[in-house]
Amino acid sequence: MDKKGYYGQWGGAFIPEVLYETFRELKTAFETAKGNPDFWAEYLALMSSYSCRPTPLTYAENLTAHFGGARIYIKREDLNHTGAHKANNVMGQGLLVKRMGKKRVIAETGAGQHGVATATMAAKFGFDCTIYMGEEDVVRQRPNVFWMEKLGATVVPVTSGSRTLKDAINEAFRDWVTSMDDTHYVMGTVCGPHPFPEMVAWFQSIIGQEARKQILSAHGKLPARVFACVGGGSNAMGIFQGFLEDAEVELIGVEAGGHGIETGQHAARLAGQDGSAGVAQGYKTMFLQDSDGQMRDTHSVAAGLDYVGVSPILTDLWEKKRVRFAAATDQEVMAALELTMTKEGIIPALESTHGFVQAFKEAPEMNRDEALIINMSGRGDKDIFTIANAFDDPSWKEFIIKKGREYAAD
Amino acid sequence: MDKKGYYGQWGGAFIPEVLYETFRELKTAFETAKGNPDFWAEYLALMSSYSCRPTPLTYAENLTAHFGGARIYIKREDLNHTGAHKANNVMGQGLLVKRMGKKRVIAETGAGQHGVATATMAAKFGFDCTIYMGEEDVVRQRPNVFWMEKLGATVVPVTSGSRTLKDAINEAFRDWVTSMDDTHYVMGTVCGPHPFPEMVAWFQSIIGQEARKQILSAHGKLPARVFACVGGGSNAMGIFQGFLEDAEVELIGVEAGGHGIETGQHAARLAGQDGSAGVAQGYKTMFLQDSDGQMRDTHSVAAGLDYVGVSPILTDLWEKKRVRFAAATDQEVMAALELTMTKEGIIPALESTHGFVQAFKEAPEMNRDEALIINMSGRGDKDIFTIANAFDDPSWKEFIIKKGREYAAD
Amino acid sequence: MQLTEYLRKQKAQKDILLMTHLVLGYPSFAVNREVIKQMVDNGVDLIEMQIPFSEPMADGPMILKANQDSLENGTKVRDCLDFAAEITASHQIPFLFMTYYNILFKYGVEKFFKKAVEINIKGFIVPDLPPEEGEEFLALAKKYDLAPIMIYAPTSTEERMAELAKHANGFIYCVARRGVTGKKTDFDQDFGDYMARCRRSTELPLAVGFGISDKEDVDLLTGQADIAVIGTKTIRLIDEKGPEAVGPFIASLR
Amino acid sequence: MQLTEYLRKQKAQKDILLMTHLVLGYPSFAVNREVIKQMVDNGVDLIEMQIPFSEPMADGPMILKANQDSLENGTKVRDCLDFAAEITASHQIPFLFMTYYNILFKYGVEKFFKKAVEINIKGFIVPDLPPEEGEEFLALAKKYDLAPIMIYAPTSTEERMAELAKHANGFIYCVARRGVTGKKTDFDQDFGDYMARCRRSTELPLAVGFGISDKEDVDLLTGQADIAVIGTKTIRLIDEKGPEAVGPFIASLR
Ligand SMILES: Cc1ncc(COP(=O)(O)O)c(C=O)c1O
Ligand SMILES: Cc1ncc(COP(=O)(O)O)c(C=O)c1O
Repeated sequence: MDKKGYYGQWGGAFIPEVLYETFRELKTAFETAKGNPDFWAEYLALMSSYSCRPTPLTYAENLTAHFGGARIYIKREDLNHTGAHKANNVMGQGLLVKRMGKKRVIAETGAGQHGVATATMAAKFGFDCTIYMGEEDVVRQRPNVFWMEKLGATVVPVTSGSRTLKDAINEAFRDWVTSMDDTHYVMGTVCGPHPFPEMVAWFQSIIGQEARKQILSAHGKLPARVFACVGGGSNAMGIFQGFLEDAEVELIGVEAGGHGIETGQHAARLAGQDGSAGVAQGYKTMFLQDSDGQMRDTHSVAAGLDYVGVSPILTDLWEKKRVRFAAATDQEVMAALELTMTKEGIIPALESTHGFVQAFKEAPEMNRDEALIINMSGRGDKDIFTIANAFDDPSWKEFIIKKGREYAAD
Repeated sequence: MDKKGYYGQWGGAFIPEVLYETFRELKTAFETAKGNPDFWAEYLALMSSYSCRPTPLTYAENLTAHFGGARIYIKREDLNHTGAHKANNVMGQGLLVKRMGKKRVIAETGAGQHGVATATMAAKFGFDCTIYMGEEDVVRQRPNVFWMEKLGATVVPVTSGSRTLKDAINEAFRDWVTSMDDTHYVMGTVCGPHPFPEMVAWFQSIIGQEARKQILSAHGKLPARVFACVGGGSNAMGIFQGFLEDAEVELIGVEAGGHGIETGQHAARLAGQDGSAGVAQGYKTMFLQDSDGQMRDTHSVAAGLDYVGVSPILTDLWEKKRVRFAAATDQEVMAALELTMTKEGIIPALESTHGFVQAFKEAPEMNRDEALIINMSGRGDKDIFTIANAFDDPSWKEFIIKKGREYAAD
Repeated sequence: MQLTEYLRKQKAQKDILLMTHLVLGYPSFAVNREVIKQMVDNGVDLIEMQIPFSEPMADGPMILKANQDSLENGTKVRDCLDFAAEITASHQIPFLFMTYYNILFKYGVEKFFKKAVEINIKGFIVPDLPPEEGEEFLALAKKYDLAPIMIYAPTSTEERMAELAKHANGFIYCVARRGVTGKKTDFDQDFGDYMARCRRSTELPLAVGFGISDKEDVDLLTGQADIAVIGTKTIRLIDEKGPEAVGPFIASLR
Repeated sequence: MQLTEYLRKQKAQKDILLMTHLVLGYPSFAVNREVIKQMVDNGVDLIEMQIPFSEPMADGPMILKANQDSLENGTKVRDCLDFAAEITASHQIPFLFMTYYNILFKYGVEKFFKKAVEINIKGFIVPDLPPEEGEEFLALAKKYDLAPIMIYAPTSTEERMAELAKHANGFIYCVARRGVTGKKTDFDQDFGDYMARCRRSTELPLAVGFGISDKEDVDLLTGQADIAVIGTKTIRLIDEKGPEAVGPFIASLR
């Protein structure tokens, strides 16, 4: 029996029988593509002409001076087309869908970044597109919903469960078990049943491949530490893969601390003690669940980190102590965001900012001749409503109130 | 006497005496920098590590097929840090300011892109920053105002005149004649008194240098036509400079047709018959003015094109028939925007979309073996309020109404 | 094995058997109790009791909502087990547990089997546990002589059916169509071919579920399948007409 | 040249001369007329009349607003010229035009000079026209014997002043400080040095403008400058107290 897709004791493919054939085809298509150098070449060509790869590695001179420790470098996934690393995975899967000859794609989305990326890919490749998005996220990330629709996608707000990412994933699967003949499910992160974690990690590995080359030429040696936020884990796996073999490079995943681990309102599955082993959404990993195995509600200011599960690959690396995990609270995130904006003129997405928080905590205690890399998975523009909210910006509120009245008037 | 800074009969430096010394210093600093290869090297290094240069040249396969004529290529300035070509100019001037040892920068802004870019540059270089923005534009481009403030800049809404770009420029000059000792005025486009047009054109020439190389390797020969929207003219001059010497490449500048040239509510200074020679804002060019020389109100759905003057360099190239001018109406712009989003998964700024409109008109009549380039000066995210408005998007309105009520409630 | 034998015996006396489904704790255990009584009194041959799970990936809107509401009512796995013990003690027909793997996994798979035996449960239907992931589960099923119900889908190839059949026991649950529970199915030519494939692949009785809602459906299945599975329909019935509507409905099916 | 001589004659009789400023058509030509009469009756030595422009780059909020309001009232260049003709005919002191270059440019620079001569205007102050850009303007000024008023700023070097002086005629307008019109100026040590530099650079009378608002300012200038220029102050005065306040104010300055 095919027991592929395990990372230590984590992963697998816990799928309904009706999808068995679909996954078999998908695995074959993926393995063929992965084995074929032309495919990766085609992928690179696409990403360098349609998106802006290689994305730069920016030396954050002012932040470095501010903390007076390690040299801080930022990997700029925000400069991807659609503004986040999600494009890497989506465009790769798009090429795969073309090869499989399917005509429709579906996807779940949390922050909306994966949804926008998928809608974009669908427009570019001429696929029909349906995006499932938790109702709560539809509200939190309205601008992304608007763009998805303008890009020609149908956005379905998911009202079941906690109305966030996990529920969107369930809904996407419900669509897929009906439509698998002509439809591909574009999983947005390194989670879900095999081969998704391996596939998404492979496409995202482009981040780490670039970052490794870039830091060596910019800093002359490997970084001492690499930080990335962890929702499902795709941007983290993306950059970590560039350094996995280098024992001297410490890898740090930063989860959503929400209102604080102690409050229980967070999404820290590996940092802290709240996560436990489980099987859901088609794979085995550490979940935030109760003693019966019912998934718990999670909280984060960053919709994209607000998820009960985490990549089985990361769980394995965590168990093997190769990746260290930490959590950043909403409050710490807003502070780090403000500092990064005013010091460097860079606006990281709220998700990405979690990585900045931990890097800022550790930079001062590191040596000046050491370097650290923060993976800036996306840009913060999409978060304007959330950020303006969090900063309680009066002129913004006034503006929205005025606009609202205008609209209400007609 | 120093008569530099003329392009044919256009340009010059019509400046108050109090700024004479400031301009002398600026000219010297600029000429020194321009003469020094290290400066350009430093500029390139900055733009490739802090922004994402070279920006890609994207082949628009679906649009090409849709129009069935010339091969359509898009130069992706939207992938610059801060989302528009404005970054090229601003970062270059930032390096110059550092060399001049000034500690504060001021700028005018229309769409807000130049303001955001300048605020970003100021944060990165550690300068104080004040942005002057027409009150009308403050409303049209609120998200950009929010980001400028978050980046640490002071945004001053200008309530004089038509409360748009030209008035912001006047205000910036009023600041400068007081503060010139420690302050540099970061002119945002290829207008204003010498040496600004030459300086901004020089920094923006990076677009054309890249585009020329890219089209030759992608298409094997030069493009038949190059399209760019024209507000002040900086993105157009940027890309045109890559092809000025190539007589066979037709260069087309697209101005804001607003509600239609015939309505008089537009910003077409060179297309159509409404522009006339004049001297204002420190330079001589074709302005939209009445017979007394009073500047007229202009209109465009795109704040960044809503300006009475135009680059003296472009006016000269227009007079010499090297650059052809056309205008795109607001309505045509919305249609081209929708088409581009759904066909290519690309969201151009409303300003940039003007270039797409004209390219779409001409592509079908061109040969399939010809190529055209559209300079996509920026991305449309910033325009979400304007675009949602223009598309009269109900769910967006509903969302804003709801948010507004929330805010009004607290 | 006991479940299979029981089904064969029943089938000897009836053209087709009926398996019904319900979600434990929805709308309440009291109603479950009443509904089960009506089902049994009206000749249902076996019942699958679904232990609610927060992520019922393979279930449609109706059962999804039932799972959620039950959990919001505070239903715990322990409650389901206690209730099952009471039910199996007071009714003669076999009862199965239907749930998602995480429920067993968190409880402890072997512990769960022991408990199941203790409370006289005859088998498990676990839609998100293909045999590839079920080694431990399947081994324990043998060890404790409980039926691990395998699932066929219209997308299952003959090879796949053969593979599944190897691990199957009790009966095979044939999903009538693509998609999730709760939508109508039309039993067309393709369906006939599908059932023929199923039949060829195994000696075990065949249960057919998904979208079976009235006598007409059941009649159509008669001859092709051994067991007709009524799922969503009874839940909808209870929501709309209350538990007392279940008895007459079941009676009307055969 | 006539304007210079006139100023020298006046200066022979007074410690310091007064030049006032107003924006044509603001708040109305009627008020302009009244104000000018009061200014002349109270001993103003010359008056600069600003033809409004939509982009008065070098003017502060007060005069900027006056320019805009005048234009919104519908003031046209033609109206300004007609009004000027009337005024110069009815008053004996010299009048100058202050405006931005585009007004002359659009009208036709030579045509504008001809007209100015015809209506007995004595000179022009054009703040956005440095001599580098003013070749035609300066040539015509000679040709028509009108004073092209050159402007000195505190930032002007000695070389620059020398250069400007070459083209100057009538008098030199010394901007008292950095910035735009309408803010207070303090006449400190630096100012003294600045005036000394101005004086060394030219034989022409020196007018000092920007921020002069009361007798105290005027007294401070006496001895250092030949002409004190009152700009924004009178506009504010009219806005607040009406035209009749202008006479007494002017009278109070010397
Ligand atoms: C900008 C950004 N960063 C990070 C994430 C988290 O996903 P992952 O952990 O898979 O990178 C998201 C998810 O939407 C995102 O939008
Ligand atoms: C995206 C974009 N394109 C174009 C323009 C017009 O300026 P220019 O003509 O100088 O490129 C602007 C001005 O704000 C802009 O933001």
